[in-house]
Amino acid sequence: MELRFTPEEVAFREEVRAFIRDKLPADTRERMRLGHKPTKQDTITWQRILNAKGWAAYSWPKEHGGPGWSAIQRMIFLEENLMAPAPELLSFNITMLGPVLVEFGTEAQKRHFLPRAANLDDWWCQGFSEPGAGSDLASLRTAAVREGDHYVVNGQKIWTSTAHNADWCFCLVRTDPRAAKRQEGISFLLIDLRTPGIEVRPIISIDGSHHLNEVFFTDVRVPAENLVGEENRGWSVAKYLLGNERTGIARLGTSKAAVRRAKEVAREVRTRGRPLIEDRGFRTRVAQLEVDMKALEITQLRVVSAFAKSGGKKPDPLSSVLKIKGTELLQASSELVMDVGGPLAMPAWQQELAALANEPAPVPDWAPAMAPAYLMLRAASIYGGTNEIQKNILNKAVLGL
Amino acid sequence: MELRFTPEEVAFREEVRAFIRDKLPADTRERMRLGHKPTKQDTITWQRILNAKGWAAYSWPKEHGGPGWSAIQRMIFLEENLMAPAPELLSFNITMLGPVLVEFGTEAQKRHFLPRAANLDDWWCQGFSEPGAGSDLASLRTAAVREGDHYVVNGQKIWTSTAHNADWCFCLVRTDPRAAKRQEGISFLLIDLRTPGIEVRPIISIDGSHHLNEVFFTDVRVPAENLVGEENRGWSVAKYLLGNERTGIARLGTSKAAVRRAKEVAREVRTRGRPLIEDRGFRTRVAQLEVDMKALEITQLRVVSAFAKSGGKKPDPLSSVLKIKGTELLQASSELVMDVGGPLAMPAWQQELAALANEPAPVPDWAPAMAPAYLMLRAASIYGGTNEIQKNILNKAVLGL
Amino acid sequence: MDFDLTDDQRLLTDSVTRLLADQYGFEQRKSLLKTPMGWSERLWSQYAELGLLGLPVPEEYGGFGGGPVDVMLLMQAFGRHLVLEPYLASVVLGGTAVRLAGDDAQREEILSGLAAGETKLAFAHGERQSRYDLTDVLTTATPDGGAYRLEGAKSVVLHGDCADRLVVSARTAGGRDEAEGISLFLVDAEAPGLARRGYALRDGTRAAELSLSNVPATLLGERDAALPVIERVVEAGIAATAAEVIGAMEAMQAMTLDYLKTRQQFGRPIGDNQALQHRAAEMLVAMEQGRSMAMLAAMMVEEPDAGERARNIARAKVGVGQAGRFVSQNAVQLHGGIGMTEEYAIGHFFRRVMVIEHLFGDTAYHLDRLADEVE
Amino acid sequence: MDFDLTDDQRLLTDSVTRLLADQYGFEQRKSLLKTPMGWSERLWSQYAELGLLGLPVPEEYGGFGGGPVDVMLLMQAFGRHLVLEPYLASVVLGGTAVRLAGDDAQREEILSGLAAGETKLAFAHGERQSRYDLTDVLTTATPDGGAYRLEGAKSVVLHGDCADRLVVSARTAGGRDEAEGISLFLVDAEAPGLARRGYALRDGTRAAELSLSNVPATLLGERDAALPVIERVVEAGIAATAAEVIGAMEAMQAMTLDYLKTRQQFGRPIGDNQALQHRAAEMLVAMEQGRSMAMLAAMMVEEPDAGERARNIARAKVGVGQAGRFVSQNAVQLHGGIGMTEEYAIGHFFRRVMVIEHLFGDTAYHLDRLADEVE
Repeated sequence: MELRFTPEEVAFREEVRAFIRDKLPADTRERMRLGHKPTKQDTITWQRILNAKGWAAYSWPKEHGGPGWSAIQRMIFLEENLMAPAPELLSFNITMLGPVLVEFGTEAQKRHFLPRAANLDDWWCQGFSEPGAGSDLASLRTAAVREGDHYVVNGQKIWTSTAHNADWCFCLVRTDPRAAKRQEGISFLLIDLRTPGIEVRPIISIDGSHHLNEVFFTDVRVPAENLVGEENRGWSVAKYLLGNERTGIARLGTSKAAVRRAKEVAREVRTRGRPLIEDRGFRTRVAQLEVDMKALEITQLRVVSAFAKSGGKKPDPLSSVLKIKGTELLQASSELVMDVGGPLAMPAWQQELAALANEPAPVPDWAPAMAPAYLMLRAASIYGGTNEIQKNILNKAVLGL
Repeated sequence: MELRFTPEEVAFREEVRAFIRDKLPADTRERMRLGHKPTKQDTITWQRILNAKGWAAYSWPKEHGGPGWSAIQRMIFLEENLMAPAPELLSFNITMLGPVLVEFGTEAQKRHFLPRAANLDDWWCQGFSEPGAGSDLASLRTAAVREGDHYVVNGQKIWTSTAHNADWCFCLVRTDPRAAKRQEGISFLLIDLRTPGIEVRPIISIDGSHHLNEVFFTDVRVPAENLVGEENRGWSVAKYLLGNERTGIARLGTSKAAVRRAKEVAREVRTRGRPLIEDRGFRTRVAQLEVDMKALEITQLRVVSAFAKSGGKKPDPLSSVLKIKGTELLQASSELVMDVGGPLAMPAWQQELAALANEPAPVPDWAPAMAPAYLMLRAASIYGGTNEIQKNILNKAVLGL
Repeated sequence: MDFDLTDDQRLLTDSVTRLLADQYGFEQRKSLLKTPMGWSERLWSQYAELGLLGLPVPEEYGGFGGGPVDVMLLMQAFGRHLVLEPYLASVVLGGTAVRLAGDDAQREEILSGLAAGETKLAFAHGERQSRYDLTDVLTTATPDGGAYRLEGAKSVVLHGDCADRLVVSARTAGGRDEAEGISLFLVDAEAPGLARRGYALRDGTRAAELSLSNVPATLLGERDAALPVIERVVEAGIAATAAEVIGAMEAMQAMTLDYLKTRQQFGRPIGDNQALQHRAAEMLVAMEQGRSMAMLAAMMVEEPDAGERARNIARAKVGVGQAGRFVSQNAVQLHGGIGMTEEYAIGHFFRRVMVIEHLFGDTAYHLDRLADEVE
Repeated sequence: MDFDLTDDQRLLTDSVTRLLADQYGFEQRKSLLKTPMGWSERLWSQYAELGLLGLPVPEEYGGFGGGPVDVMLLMQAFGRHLVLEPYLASVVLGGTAVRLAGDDAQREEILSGLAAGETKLAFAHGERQSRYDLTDVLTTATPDGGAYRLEGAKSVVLHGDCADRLVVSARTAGGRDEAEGISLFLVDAEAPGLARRGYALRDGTRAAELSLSNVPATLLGERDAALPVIERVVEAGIAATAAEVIGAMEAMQAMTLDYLKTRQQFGRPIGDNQALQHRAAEMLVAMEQGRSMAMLAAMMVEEPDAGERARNIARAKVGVGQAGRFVSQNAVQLHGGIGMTEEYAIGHFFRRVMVIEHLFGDTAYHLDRLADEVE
């Protein structure tokens, strides 16, 4: 047992950090430093820079364009990217579609889609959730009926993140409504969002942003060659996708960046006649978060190492611990940021600022981004299996209850 | 709606406080001030003093010796007694047996037992729990078989608080093992603990104290006139007893006394080079407890008032809120006291001190009592229906879930 | 000690409840949000007709002469429907300032107009740099004949965009953070030199940034000694918003219970999950503790002992803030994805509770004040 | 970064696990508790034979030359069985002090005896008034020829009643709270003027009050400059007890799961209650987070950067303290009444975790130190 990073790992971290420092475009950097979300173009540009370096498809096998890193290296890379903070790699492309195609895709699918996914030439989104389904994924009802060399798709998806930015969508569809079990009769289809019959409607989130969508399919014709895996066996594909390496699940780098940001702004604002950074309650809250983040950092290393040791075959049920603690920390750190912002974080500045021309902004530059993450991250304990579901998983898979 | 105490209520509180200040024996006062439990004799003496004043049977109807107070007065009285802190009235006698006999007892039972219970001439204990029953009270198995003018009792009770101090025990026993429902066929019996065939065995608690017992009944002959209510209808008697006015359920006065004690000792001990009372973390923890205690104080007033308004007929399901928050505060405040005690709270001083003759105690006088309450009060969220059961009650009775 | 409503109070809540049930459905509210003003003049007039605008105004000025408990009941009803009209800003904050500090003529003129629905007030005290510190005032006032001229800026002034008259604090003496030397002024919304930039807060209610450049103003109350009045205005605001949070929690709890009972997953209502049931019970416990604290705040608004009043209102702010955070976060969580959307009511309640927590000092701020007082 | 055990480490844990499974059943332990000494000389010899007493002792003194990870593994196993022998006091605290501060002769003599099971040590630093402050030393040392005389008292000295040699801190210069001027001394258990009053802590382990009246003593390490050594001894103690808490949590979690699965209520195992299942999952999460922190402490014990070392060990103390409190409180809660009794193991684990939290600075103490460092 050696609990310190090897010199090679330390050097790797330094290399990643230096690369991000040197190559992240200045305007993106500034937006993200202030806590704003990256624009669509920020994400595309940055992923292409990383892809040119050979780092974008960080978790794929070398023969499909991956860098051939160890699990610890992957973790270090993701964490540095989040901590910078730099735009995240589009997870639909990199951690979801990519590994699925590597495992289940035809040669043609691999050849066509993988390089384009790595380079974000295609922006993918995920069509799993449906109205009324929620955590009960297998109850999905969107139907795909085979007609000659096409499937004809009818139905509705919901909570489809970034569908309005996306070119393609990988979907779960029901191809056999008479299957004995609900998990059978589901297929995994790649759908070009420019196909006629698709309508994307925005869902506005409580932070005022447009991130989620409803996607409606009306007689959408999808070429049969866009089926991944076998017909009616899409559930295995989806399970593989969801059970995949979840190195990044804790998103610890985002929490670290948030705490760092809170401390920066706490030097600028005052409470009770002195800088907030000198307030004992604030300092104690930060110290506690730093304790919890340190613990999670090590837990994450343990899970990642164990996963790598297992040959990457079996997802560690302890990754539910990462999800639970990771989202708790995302929420607690964004809550800290909001509280530091105080009254100036309460106006919905984004609308106001958008309306301004050359007038001076009515607000310090740090203020607009102090609350949105708090609002948006309430979803962190909901998506990807609610934290309640994660506890059920721990009960079943670890505790035997 | 008038949310302040009336002048009469304020004057009443003053009267109670003055009485306790003047009449509580000095040695009892000092023991309790230091956080020790009252001795058996402390409890008896104090209850008799209160009884002489007409206050011991504080919740009984006037014709049975009660003082005729309003619900608010009863609450004030209990709180002042706990806050003093003075020994609690023996709840088995006052809040359990008394009201049960008033409601269900025969004239002879009332005449004989009520005055003796008020004056603590008889020390009562409660024989409800059995091994394996726990919160599932109705699964009890101790059997009472009618033989002529006696019942013959066989079985075992557990968690019987103060049975080793007690003269009498009110018990639930199974008189009809063939009843259709488990709740039927149970009777409520008064048992003289000096009857042959009874054995009381101590259960030592994790604070090292002897408070709980197992009680074994082997062919114990109980006169049939000691049956309360009808045979096989004991469940209604028990439900009445458990659903009775629960003015004191939150035991807020004990939490208040603990926080006060913690602050006192925090002036004597140091942390990081200064008195603990000046430590911001300590002060904030106290401030938070004082917020929560204030909220509970008002919640308690609301529940007590609503109960009084209802004519005392229907126990307010919100009394589960009092139980949950009350025990959380009992635990949090005793935890604070323990933490203030620090390393000097860790030795099991009581054994050591008992072994000393005239030597000086190897410890400040505040130290021995800093940890036992923390240990003992872990039970507060277990007895009287665990806090988990209380949440079930809220779900059923209030939320309709 | 008496928790029953008087007949008048029952009448008040009944009529308000009826009005809001009728006029303040979620969809109706959403269309109000889309208007430039962000609230309804028509409803404001109805509030005036019902006597709500004069509720805490003394009877001699055409008010109802109601007390803090009446305001609590009203704000609680407003909280259940997320009422958007400037009641807090105008009646509670502005009205309290004028009532406490104004001379007879000022009270007569302004409070009568307020009760009649003819005058809307705003309370402009906070500044860009002041966060929650009531003594952090940089705006200055210079005597100018019998009146004054104000110079400076005010930040996040609740409903400052629509007010007809503004109560503005400014330094007539002393430096930043000094308790002495702050005065209150009345400023006309149309006064030269006053620029207002209105905007929406994250919960859809309105606020404004004010910039004041040589703005003519009239003294309101005693010169240099306005801090005690400002404190009482803030205390009244805390008590009123505490009640509003209770109403919001009631609404969230009801919606959540309904959702738990009707939303199906894995073939049964999600409310069959005991873990979610217990969460709902914990929300209930938090809500009831919060309710008690809102009552405490109402009870204390008129308490003559300033220390006792300040201490207990700070406690109420902490208790209600914590309850509101717990209940609103869990209401979203138990709703899942739909709770995260603009289209669904839960997120609106969530944001109202969030905004209220960050008005008049947040939980940490008041807990720190209370920590000062531990003895 | 490598979380696998080496072959030696696997051998170590296997042999210790076997020994304890065989010799340290709960009933066996209970009989030990009833003996006057409160632990087993016989087992102590077995530990010596297995090389456990020399585990962290350098090989040149007959030890195994093991590192903090080895100690972590051993203490974790000890924690699972609530081992009563004076390993922490003697090997970890006393041994570390002698190893870091002793000259060659002292190390040779004492560490060899320690490894062989012939010498037991104790670390007498805390005083009645010092609570957790390492610089709060009032005991004084006066030079007396080549040696010293000690005057004062030491409080809650772990296993101070059975030690053969005591490492005692005293002031050779400076006043209360000063970092400079503290020195360490070796005191023989039989030294004239030394009085020891032994007693049990609430978890059954032993400690003692020492009174020192003109007690002859030998300097251990540099005069006036012992604080850095004392800090490292305490850090080693924190790391060792952190591992012990992990073992205790593992045992509690296993017992609790077993209880949830077997205990019937209302006709089914109580573990069918989802609310209790989720609690168990939360205990697991806390335990795993605590385990990570115990690893961090082990990783940091030998870290050369003193600031980095102190900061991370303080974090570990906080993290393990909170995890231990949560897991042990809930283990009692889920056991119900039986968890509250002396007869049942859970309560013993509960108390061990409680005592450990209050050694070497409690959670609040270390969190406050960390708050100092926020930047």
